[in-house]
Order: sequence, then structure tokens, then C-alpha cells
Amino acid sequence: MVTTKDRVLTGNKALSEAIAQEMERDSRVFLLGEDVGKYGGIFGSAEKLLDRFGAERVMDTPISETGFIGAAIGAATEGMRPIAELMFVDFFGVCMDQIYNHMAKIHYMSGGAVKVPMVLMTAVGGGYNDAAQHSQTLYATFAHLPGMKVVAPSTPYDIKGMMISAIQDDNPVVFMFHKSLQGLGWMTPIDASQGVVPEDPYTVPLGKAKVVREGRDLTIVGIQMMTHHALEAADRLAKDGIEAEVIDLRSLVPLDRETIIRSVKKTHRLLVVDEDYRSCGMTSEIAATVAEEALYDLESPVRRLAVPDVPIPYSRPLENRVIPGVESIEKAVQTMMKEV
Amino acid sequence: MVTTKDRVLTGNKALSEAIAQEMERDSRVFLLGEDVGKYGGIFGSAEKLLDRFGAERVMDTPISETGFIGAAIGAATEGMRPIAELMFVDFFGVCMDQIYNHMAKIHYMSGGAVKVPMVLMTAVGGGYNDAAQHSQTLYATFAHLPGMKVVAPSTPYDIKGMMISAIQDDNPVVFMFHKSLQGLGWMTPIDASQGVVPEDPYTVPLGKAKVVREGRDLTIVGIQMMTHHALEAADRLAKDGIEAEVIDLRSLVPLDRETIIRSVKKTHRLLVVDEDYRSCGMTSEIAATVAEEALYDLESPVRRLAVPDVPIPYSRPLENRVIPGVESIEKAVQTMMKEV
Amino acid sequence: MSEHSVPLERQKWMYETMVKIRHYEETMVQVYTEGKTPVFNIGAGTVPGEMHLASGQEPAAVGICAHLTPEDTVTAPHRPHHIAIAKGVHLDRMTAEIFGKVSGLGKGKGGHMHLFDPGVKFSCSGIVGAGIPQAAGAALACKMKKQNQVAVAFAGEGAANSGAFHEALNLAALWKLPLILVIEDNRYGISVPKEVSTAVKSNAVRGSAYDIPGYHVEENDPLEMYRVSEEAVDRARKGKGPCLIEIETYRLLGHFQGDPELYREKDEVAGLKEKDPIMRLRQHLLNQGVQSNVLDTMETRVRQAVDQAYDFARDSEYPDAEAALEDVFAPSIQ
Amino acid sequence: MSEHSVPLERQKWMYETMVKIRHYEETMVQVYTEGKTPVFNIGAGTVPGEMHLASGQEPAAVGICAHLTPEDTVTAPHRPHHIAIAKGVHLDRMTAEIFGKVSGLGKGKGGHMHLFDPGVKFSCSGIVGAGIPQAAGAALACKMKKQNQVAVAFAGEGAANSGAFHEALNLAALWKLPLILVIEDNRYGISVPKEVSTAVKSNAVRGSAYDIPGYHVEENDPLEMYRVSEEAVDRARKGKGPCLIEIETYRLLGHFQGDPELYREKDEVAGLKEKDPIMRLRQHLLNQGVQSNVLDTMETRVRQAVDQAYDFARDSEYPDAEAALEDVFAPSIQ
Ligand SMILES: Cc1ncc(C[n+]2csc(CCOP(=O)(O)OP(=O)(O)O)c2C)c(N)n1
Ligand SMILES: Cc1ncc(C[n+]2csc(CCOP(=O)(O)OP(=O)(O)O)c2C)c(N)n1
Ligand SMILES: [Mg+2]
Ligand SMILES: [Mg+2]
Repeated sequence: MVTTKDRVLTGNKALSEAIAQEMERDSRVFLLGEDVGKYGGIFGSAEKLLDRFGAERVMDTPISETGFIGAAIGAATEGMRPIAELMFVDFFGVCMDQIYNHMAKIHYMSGGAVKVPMVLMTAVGGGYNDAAQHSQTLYATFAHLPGMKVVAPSTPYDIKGMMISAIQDDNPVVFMFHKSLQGLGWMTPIDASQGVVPEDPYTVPLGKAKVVREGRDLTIVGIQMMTHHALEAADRLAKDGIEAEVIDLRSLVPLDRETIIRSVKKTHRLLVVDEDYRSCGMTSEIAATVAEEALYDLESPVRRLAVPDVPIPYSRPLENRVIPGVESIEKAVQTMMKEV
Repeated sequence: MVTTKDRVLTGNKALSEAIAQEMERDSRVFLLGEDVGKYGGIFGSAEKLLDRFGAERVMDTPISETGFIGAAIGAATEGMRPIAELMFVDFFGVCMDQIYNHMAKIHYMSGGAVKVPMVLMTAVGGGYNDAAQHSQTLYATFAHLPGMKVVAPSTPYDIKGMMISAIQDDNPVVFMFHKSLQGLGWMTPIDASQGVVPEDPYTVPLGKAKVVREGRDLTIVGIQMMTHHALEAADRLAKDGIEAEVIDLRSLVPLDRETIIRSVKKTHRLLVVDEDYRSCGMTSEIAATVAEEALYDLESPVRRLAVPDVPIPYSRPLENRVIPGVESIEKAVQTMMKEV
Repeated sequence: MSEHSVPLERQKWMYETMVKIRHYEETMVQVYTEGKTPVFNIGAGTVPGEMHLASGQEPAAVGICAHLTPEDTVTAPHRPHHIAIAKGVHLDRMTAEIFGKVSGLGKGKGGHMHLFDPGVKFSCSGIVGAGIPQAAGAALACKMKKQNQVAVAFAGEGAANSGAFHEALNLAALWKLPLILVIEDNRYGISVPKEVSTAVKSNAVRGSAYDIPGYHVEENDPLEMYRVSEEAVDRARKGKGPCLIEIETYRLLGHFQGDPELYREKDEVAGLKEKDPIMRLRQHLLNQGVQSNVLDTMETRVRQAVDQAYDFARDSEYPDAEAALEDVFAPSIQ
Repeated sequence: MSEHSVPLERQKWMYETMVKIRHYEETMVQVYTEGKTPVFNIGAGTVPGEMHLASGQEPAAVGICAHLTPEDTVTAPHRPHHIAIAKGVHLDRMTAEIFGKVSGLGKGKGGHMHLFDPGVKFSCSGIVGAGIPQAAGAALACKMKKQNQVAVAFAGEGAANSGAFHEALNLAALWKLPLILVIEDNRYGISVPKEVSTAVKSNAVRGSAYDIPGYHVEENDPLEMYRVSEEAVDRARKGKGPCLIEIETYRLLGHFQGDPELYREKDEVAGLKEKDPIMRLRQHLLNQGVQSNVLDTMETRVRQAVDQAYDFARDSEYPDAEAALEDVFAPSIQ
């Protein structure tokens, strides 16, 4: 229950507050990326940080993702704690070598001798018709490759707490924030983009999923926006007497398999909903995990909803067709409940 | 049975012969990449092609993967049929944007108006202690992203036939050849790197898996080297009375789900073996597919063998620990057969 | 504005095309707000998604496209309309694409940043710098086919700091490809001014890193752009290899529609408007004795063409949702 | 060989270090063949995997490392030994790493292309060009910490055509970072000669694309490398920003061990050996009156150090297989 004393923040304000508090606490923390200065980050991740910390610690960069992410790695190995923003995750292809071959592997290749304490922060998600090169989530592209933690929080509370954890973590953390959950003035306003956020710094552990709705009939695992859609679908389904348990995955790496398996052992049915591509995605990994570890607990086949292995199309009816939504979740559950 | 009339070729000779025959047939086909000229490709993919076709059609490039793969895309959309070699798949990170956002999506984004008929050929695989940045397969990194066909043949016969199909395909095809299966003079000699290859051009369809050993007790799905390890393990297991059916996946996209499911419906057990990382990999996708489509046919939990989400370590005992081999497959099957 | 050697007919074409582009972009400003008031919501309305307009940048596009044929290739970045129009992209189908309609160039799959018109060899993309190597590849194809076509890549001054710029120019220079890189220096990459992103004043000097000519066009001058482009295209067609042209141009609108533009002074744009290249070229044409009614007729004509394109787009149908699953792969047989 | 202003002590250090490097690499040639005869098999023997040796390229490494302290950062590419040795990397642990032993710098996880010695701020990697932005980041850290350390990135001439080169130099110039990029022009990127990969004769000219100095060192001259580096390092320490140095150097061996070297004439290497910089510097020292027995003593000393490192590596244990699963993540709390 939200009391009058509770502060309600948007996702972006929770995020920039986390960064500000960590920059305050630790002079080694700094931020670099395109348009993080005066603009405050295209998706508001760096709101007001330039004014507060100056251009030496809030650095606008050229459009040189390999250059500045590589520089963040170099600075991190020298004891700084950079946060680099990759404006859209869709741009990973121009700088993935630095990310996956260096940021993620240096600690291992050095036998633990070198640490790379940095955060790679990036915006994910579609739903506003930004087409094939600006609408992806690419969760599994990162989760497939070892050596980096990958998180995808879905509430302002978790955004703040997980960003603080990410900055304090001695490992590289890919922090994916969902555009629609930033609560920006120029996007569709949704309730989920606002939430109670304590002012004092706090951490939320990386690597823990969260049961956000209890239920007995099936388990729906969601990620970021899909969690919110799943919750809405669950409310609708409850009217038909179907009680879905909804898990907010929150962390892709490490993956909290226990929470998922515990839930499936209780509900005996699993639907995984993902805004990323279907093949070799998080839905595959979670379904596979259950097929390995809780096969005999399943009362119906595992089901997955995800982008059906097509690029994200531009036009509204087309995009709506490929990104899972409340309706498609509801329908999938109804079908599942009839399967034995 | 190999008769004296049959020609036996190594993988690399089958590959370069396929390219040569297509270059002969179609003047639009050309090859570009690092060291494909005088060197003939570091892994022999372009053996003798420079002498035969000259430097205008067999082009050494600078170390500019974004540059020359982007150029291949531009040439392909103008009606040429380039084959670009990315020397090691591990280098994808410096050029992935061109690959996944352009090569793979232009056809879709143009509503089918533009075709990108090109082959991106690349070497995959470890096992010779080349460490974290030169030993990966990254199958799922490509298979996760829509718009490109991705193939990984395991015999000289399929290498030739699938390369010819890839060149003739009007879509971008990522052609992954496994270093150990090229039959190069400076790698561990293995039987699997040689095979009968007809001289006349022929095609092997992209998108079809192949049952390479029939069996009744369980299905092992392998990819490239892992198929050969699976076959060897199957021979050993047969001595204990366990008859494994072995499927050579061959094509990652399109994925031949039917062949896998048909086999699992027969054997009721599934082990997937992959040289790529485990999480969100091909093992996940195949396991998930079976959990969706053949759940009730399973008599024991699905099992997966893959690189356990660590970078590939250098030292021999370490690398052997993380890449699946004959022994680990044998052991996994034995454990599975005891599970009910 | 110098005037040496630009044929009057070409001046008129440039003028007409610039007016067309400007009217196209100004109409888009309006259309884009449809369904986005009173509250701006990027995903709502007639045209959703990001919208990067090029009002003010017309000279870069017309000055070089005046030398191109439909057989020459052009790649454009995320801010593509002016270039597309100057290159002769099918205006109705382009607009329909931007509206997300099935009659669009990409059947509604691409959208404003992904316009492909193979009929005039035009394409664009949303990834900064990515079109440069692709244009180099088109130039390579021209060279291999032994035809005298050229390829032109457009990019913003921000893109000149991307790895793709460097790799593609080195390739093009090495292989003597008929490639011209046009850098539209509109002073900003989103909010970041050039001096915060670029270690040199003019990217023209970067030509020397590839031993190719680097031209610099000042003051958003379409006639100067024409002249420099003539030399550049001519060199390329004659097999003398690539070059780069940087033109000082101006972005009259925000980076995208909805940009609060807090990073620049309000009067900056007012100052730019006074130097509007369209007004300047109109005056220049009048000075050369062209009758104002001739110009008026041209204006009317292109305005009609633009309005018709918007009508076409508006009247077209949305694609069927299931079409989203098509066109991932072409039928396999070549 | 010009001689102005290189202190004799530094000359001796360079000589000693070059001898050490050469002996290290020549020993490696032998060790690498252990277990690979009669049939060469890259994955077999005492030291498996690729092996990129730097015999002949010593001047690049010693000429600049002579000006560095352990607090200055160096990143090296896939051909790292000469640089590592000049930078003072722990030789025993480096060799053990190359042998894949648990006493190695990376406990056997990294190998020859992935040597990390944080004690002297040295690292290297197997991806061409990748170390340049990382060195820029180290230089940024120096600047932010307001210390006067510098960072040096080494790269081959082939790497100068990678996007990373361009992006990192622009960043470094823009931010005035204390970064020096040393380009070792050994004429080849594997089999591809410089003129087939690079549109300009000397990468020194590419400095102008970032408005930074570009120095060119001819003829693999360690003393000239020393002098140029002195200026470069001095500028960087004083906050005057980055620069690049290209040195003409020679690769006496193949790209990697086992390279058939069919792409170069047999007598090319013979010619290079006649210009051996170690011999030349030795002669130069003798000319300056250094006694040959002094040089002999130095040689003996470094040979012993090298031999000891190989013994250490040989005598060390392989890691336990299960260790492969460790060190993916550090304990989380900072
Ligand atoms: C690789 C990449 N990085 C970042 C972006 C986000 N982005 C889109 S446009 C833009 C600014 C481009 O500036 P410039 O090249 O000068 O072109 P302009 O917008 O001024 O026309 C940025 C940073 C992108 N699309 N691609
Ligand atoms: C991004 C990338 N592309 C290609 C390679 C393969 N490769 C390794 S070394 C090398 C040649 C490098 O040439 P140069 O930079 O001149 O260094 P040298 O080997 O001559 O010391 C190539 C192409 C790589 N490691 N990384
Ligand atoms: Mg700009
Ligand atoms: Mg070289």
C-alpha cells in the first residue's frame, strides 16, 4: 500500500538516482555515453547528472561505441568504476567484441588477477514502432555468452536497487532497462513505470527471481514488460478461475533456476514469455531447465511466447503481431489449461 | 563402402572445390576475406583459388571486418554473389552489426524487395588450445537472430554440397566450418576430416538434419565435431548393449525439428551435445522443442552437454574439461539409461 | 554564393527539389503530430516511431544527386527523406512506408529509417555509419561489372567517428572504388556538438588518412555542393577512386520530432533560418532573370506531388497482421 | 644509426633487453616444436595453440618501454612477448602461463595471447585492434586520477585499418589523453603485405585525422625509437595529449610458428637478418667504448633469467581440471 509518505518515482528517476547516489559515495564511479550530458540520456537514465557532477564524470562521447566501451574496460581494469551507456541494445553489433571478448572474459583469462568492475547500461524493448533496428531486447544474445552478469529489472524499486548492486559488483554487469518502464513523458504512460522508491540507497541482489503473484494452476515466467503483461493476463484469468503464479525473472545471468523449478513443482505447468526472439532465447533456456530438472512435475507441455524469429516489423499491426501481449498470454494459458 | 573409384577429400578441399565450381559457373560469385589470396585461407577454405581466378575475384582484405562484410552486403544487394570469410567466428563482435542488422534484415525490412544473396563463411571450434578468443563455435549467437540461415556441416560430402547450396541460395547464409574437420596438415589428423566427395557439383539441402546412426534406446543430437564424438560414444555404448540413435544437426537455421522429434518419439530419450556455451544455446532450443512437442514421449529427463558457461580456457586439462568429448557423452548416456 | 558553371536547368532542378523536400518535411511535422496531442506519445498517431527530419539539409542532397542517374547507388542514414527525394525514390510508396501501409516500399515492415527503393538504388538504415561500407560494396560491384556507375554514401558528421567510416574509406581508397562519401555536418549528433565528438574541425582533412581528396563545402551552399560533387562524381566515374565531401549544413528541427532541444540556444535556429538555402537559391535564380511565376509554377507542381503522396499513404491499407511472418527468407532458388 | 642524446645506461638496458627477448623467442621456437615432430600438430606438445613470435621486433618494445615505469599501462596484441619482457612482466609466471601451468599469470586460463600482469600494468589480447581503446581507457583513468602516468597501446600495421584504431584515436585526441599508440609495421598482417591492406604508405600521416602528431621511425632503429618515444611520452605526461608512432620493423619468423610463409621470398628474411638491430646496437655500444666482456656478462645474465623462466614453467604443475569452472565471476562485493 502506498502511503502519503512513500515517494513514487518513474523508472528513469529511480535509475538516475541510483547512479547519483553511487557517484556521491564513490569517486571512482563515472558515466560515459552518447548524449548522457546535457540531454541526460535519451531515455533519461542520466537525468540531471551533468549539473550535479560536471563534465569530467558525466561524459558525452562520440558515436564510437567500440572506442568508449573499450575505454570503460581499460578504466575499470585500472580501478575506476565506469558506467557506459549503449544507447539502444540494438547497437551491440558495433561493439560486441569489447563486450563479450574483453569485458566479460578478462577476469577469467587472467585467472582472477584482473577485475573489470563496470556497468554496461542499455535500453531495450519495442512497442512504439521503432522498427527492426531500435526495438529489440536481445536478452539471450548477452545471456548466452559467459562472464557478464545480465539483469533486466521491471519496477522502479528494482531498477534503483539493482543498479546500485550492479555498480558495487566487482564484475561486469549488463544492465538492461526497458524503455517503456522508464516513465518518460513521451511514451505511452503506464502504471508499471511508476513505483515506490525509498530515498536512501539500498541494494537488490543480482541473480534472484521474484514471485510477484502467487497461484496454483500454472507458472508464468516473465521478463521486464512481459512480467507486467503476464500480471495483467493473470488478473483476467483469475476471473475464469485460473490462478497463475507469475515470476519476474529480473536476472538473466545468474539465472535463478531454483525459484522457477520450485514454482513449477507447485503448479505443474509452465509458460515463459519473452520479448526477445524465440530460438535459443531465454524461453528456450527456461523450458530446457524444466525439462531437465522438473520433467515429471509437468502436467502439460511447456509453452513459450516470444518474437517468432522475425525481425521486428515497423507497422503497428505487424509489430503487435510479433511481440507478446496480454491477449496472447491469456490465450496461451487458456489453451494450456485444456491440455493434459 | 569406399571403392577405388571414389575420391576421398579433406574438408578444406571439399570446401574450396565447391567455391571453385560455383565461381566457374557464375561470374557473379567472388570471395573476399583476410588471407584468402596467396595463403588460401588460414584454414584452407580458399586453397588454390587465387591462382585460378585471380586477385579480382579472390580478394585479400585489410583487417576491417565491418568494412569488407559491409561491402559484401552492398555488392550482394547489387546483384553480385559474394562469399566473405570471417577468419574465426570469435571475431564476430567487430562486425556483428553488419551481419545481424543488415545482412540478415534487409530482405525483411524491404518487404522482400531486396535480396542479399551472400555467404558468410567462418571457422569455428576448439580442441587445440587456442584459448578464449579463438576456440568458440557461437552457434546460438547466430541462430538466435532472425534472417540468416546458419549451417554447420560435419562431413566433406556435406561441406561441398551445402556450400554449393549456400552460394546458390538467395538468402544470406552463415556457413560455419569446423577447423578440426578441415583435414589440415597441421591439426590432429582425424578420420572424420576425410570423406568421399563426388567431383561433379551437387547440392545438399540447407535445413535438413540427418540420422547418421540408427538406434532404439536414446537419441543423441550432435553438431559438427560433437556428432563425431557422439558416433564414437555410440559405438562404445553398443558394446554395453545401448543402441543410440545419432542425429547430425547440420543446419541450425532452419532447424529440422521434425527429424529430432520423430527420433525422440521412437527412442524416448534425448541427449543434446554442443560445443557452444550451454545457456540459451542450441541445446536449450532443442530441449525446449522436445518439452513442447514430445513431452509425453520422454521416459527420462532431457540431458544437455555443452560448454558450462565459462570462457574457453587455454590449458589442455582445462579445455578438455569444458568441451564435451567421447567420454563425457558416454558417461551422460550411461547415467541417463539408469534414470526413469 | 558563387555561381561559376552550374547550368541554369540544374539550378532550377535543385531549387524545385529543395522546395519539394522542404514541403515534404514540413508536412511530416504536421502529420507526425496527428494523434500525438495533447500529450506527445511517440508510439501513437498516424506515424509512430522516431522521426528524423532534414529541413535545412537540402543542399547536401540535391547538390550531388544532380549528378546521379537511377543506376548510381545511394545509401543514407537515419535522416533519409531529403536524400531519398533527391535520388528520385518513389514518393507515394515511400510515404506509405512511413505510414506503415502495405503499399509502402517495404510493405510497412521497414518504416522511416528503412526505405529501400531498388528501382533507383536507394537504401537507408538506422545504424550510424553502417551505410558507408555497404556503399563501398555497391561501388565494388560497379567496378567488377565494369560499368561506370558510382556509389554515394551519406553520413552525419557524428558518423565520421565510427569505425565503419574508417574501415570503409580505407577499403575504398585501396581498391580505388567509385565511392563518394558525403558528410552532412549539421553541427550535432543528437545533442552532442561537433567539437565534443570530433578531434578535427573539418572531416575533409581525414581524406589524407586514405590518400584521397577531402572537399569542404561551406555555408550550406547548394551550388558549391553541385560543383564539388561534379568533380567528385566525375573522378569516380573515370576510375580515379573515392573521395569525401563534408558540407556545413543546418538542422532546422530537433534531432527527432519531440526533441526538447535543451542543448542549443533558442536563437540558433532563428539565425539559421535567415540563411535558408532555399530562399537564397530562389533569390539567385531571380537574379539570373528567371521569372518568379516560373518558380511559382514549379513550387505548385512539387507541392502537389508531395500532397498526393501523403494522400496515397493515408488512403492505403495497413498490412494484415499475419504478413509479419513473411519475407524473412526469400524463396531459396536463385 | 643516429646517436644523439640516448644515455649509455639506457642503451645498455635496451641492448640487454633485446638480447633477453631474442633468447626468449628463440628458446620458444625450440620448445614449441617439442611434441610436434615429426608431424606438426598445433594442438600437441609442450606448448599448444597458436604461437606468434616477435624476433626482429625488439626495437619497438625496448625503445618506448625504456621511458615507462611499472605504473604506466601497456596493452599489446597477439604478438606480445617482446613487449611484455620490455615492460618487465614476471618472466617465470608468463612462461608458465604459456605452458598452461597453474603457476602462470592466469593460472593457465589465458595462454600466450592473454597475458595479464597487473603488477606492471601489462595486458594483451588476441583480437586485432582491441587493445587500443582499452589503453585509451587506462589513459583516461590516469587523467581522472590526476596522476602523470601514461598508457601505451601496441598494434601491428594491419590493426591500423580496424575501426577500433580510429575510434580510440579520436577519443584520445578529443579528451587529450596520455596515450601513445605504437604501430609496429612489420610489413605483413599474416600474409597480406601492407600495400594490399593500407591506403597510405605510412600510418604516421593518419595522425592528422585526429590533429595529433604522427611519428615515423625508420629501419627498425632502437635508438631512434627511444628518442621519438621520449618526446611522445614526455608530451603525454605533461598533459599535451596523445600521439602515434609507426616504426618500420621486421618479422624474422612466420606470422605464427608453422606458417609456411609462401607469401614471401625466401631471401627476404636473409636480408632482414643482415640488418639485425641487436647486432647493430651491439656494434654501436662497442664503438662507444663499451667493453665486449661487459656485453657478454649482460648476455649471460639475461640468458640465465630466460632459461630459469622456462625451467620454472616446465617444473610447474598443470591446473586441476575442475579449476576450469572457477574465476568466471569475482566475489561480488567490492
Ligand atoms: C551505431 C549507432 N550508435 C548510436 C546511434 C543513435 N543515434 C542515432 S542518430 C545519432 C546521431 C547521429 O549524428 P550524425 O551522424 O551527425 O547525424 P545527424 O543526426 O546529425 O543527421 C545517434 C547517436 C545509432 N543509431 N547507431
Ligand atoms: C579482429 C580480428 N581480425 C582478424 C584477426 C586474425 N589475425 C590475427 S593476427 C592478424 C594479422 C595482424 O597483423 P598486424 O596487425 O600487422 O600484426 P602482426 O601480426 O604483423 O604483428 C590477423 C588478421 C584477429 N585476431 N582479430
Ligand atoms: Mg549531425
Ligand atoms: Mg604486421
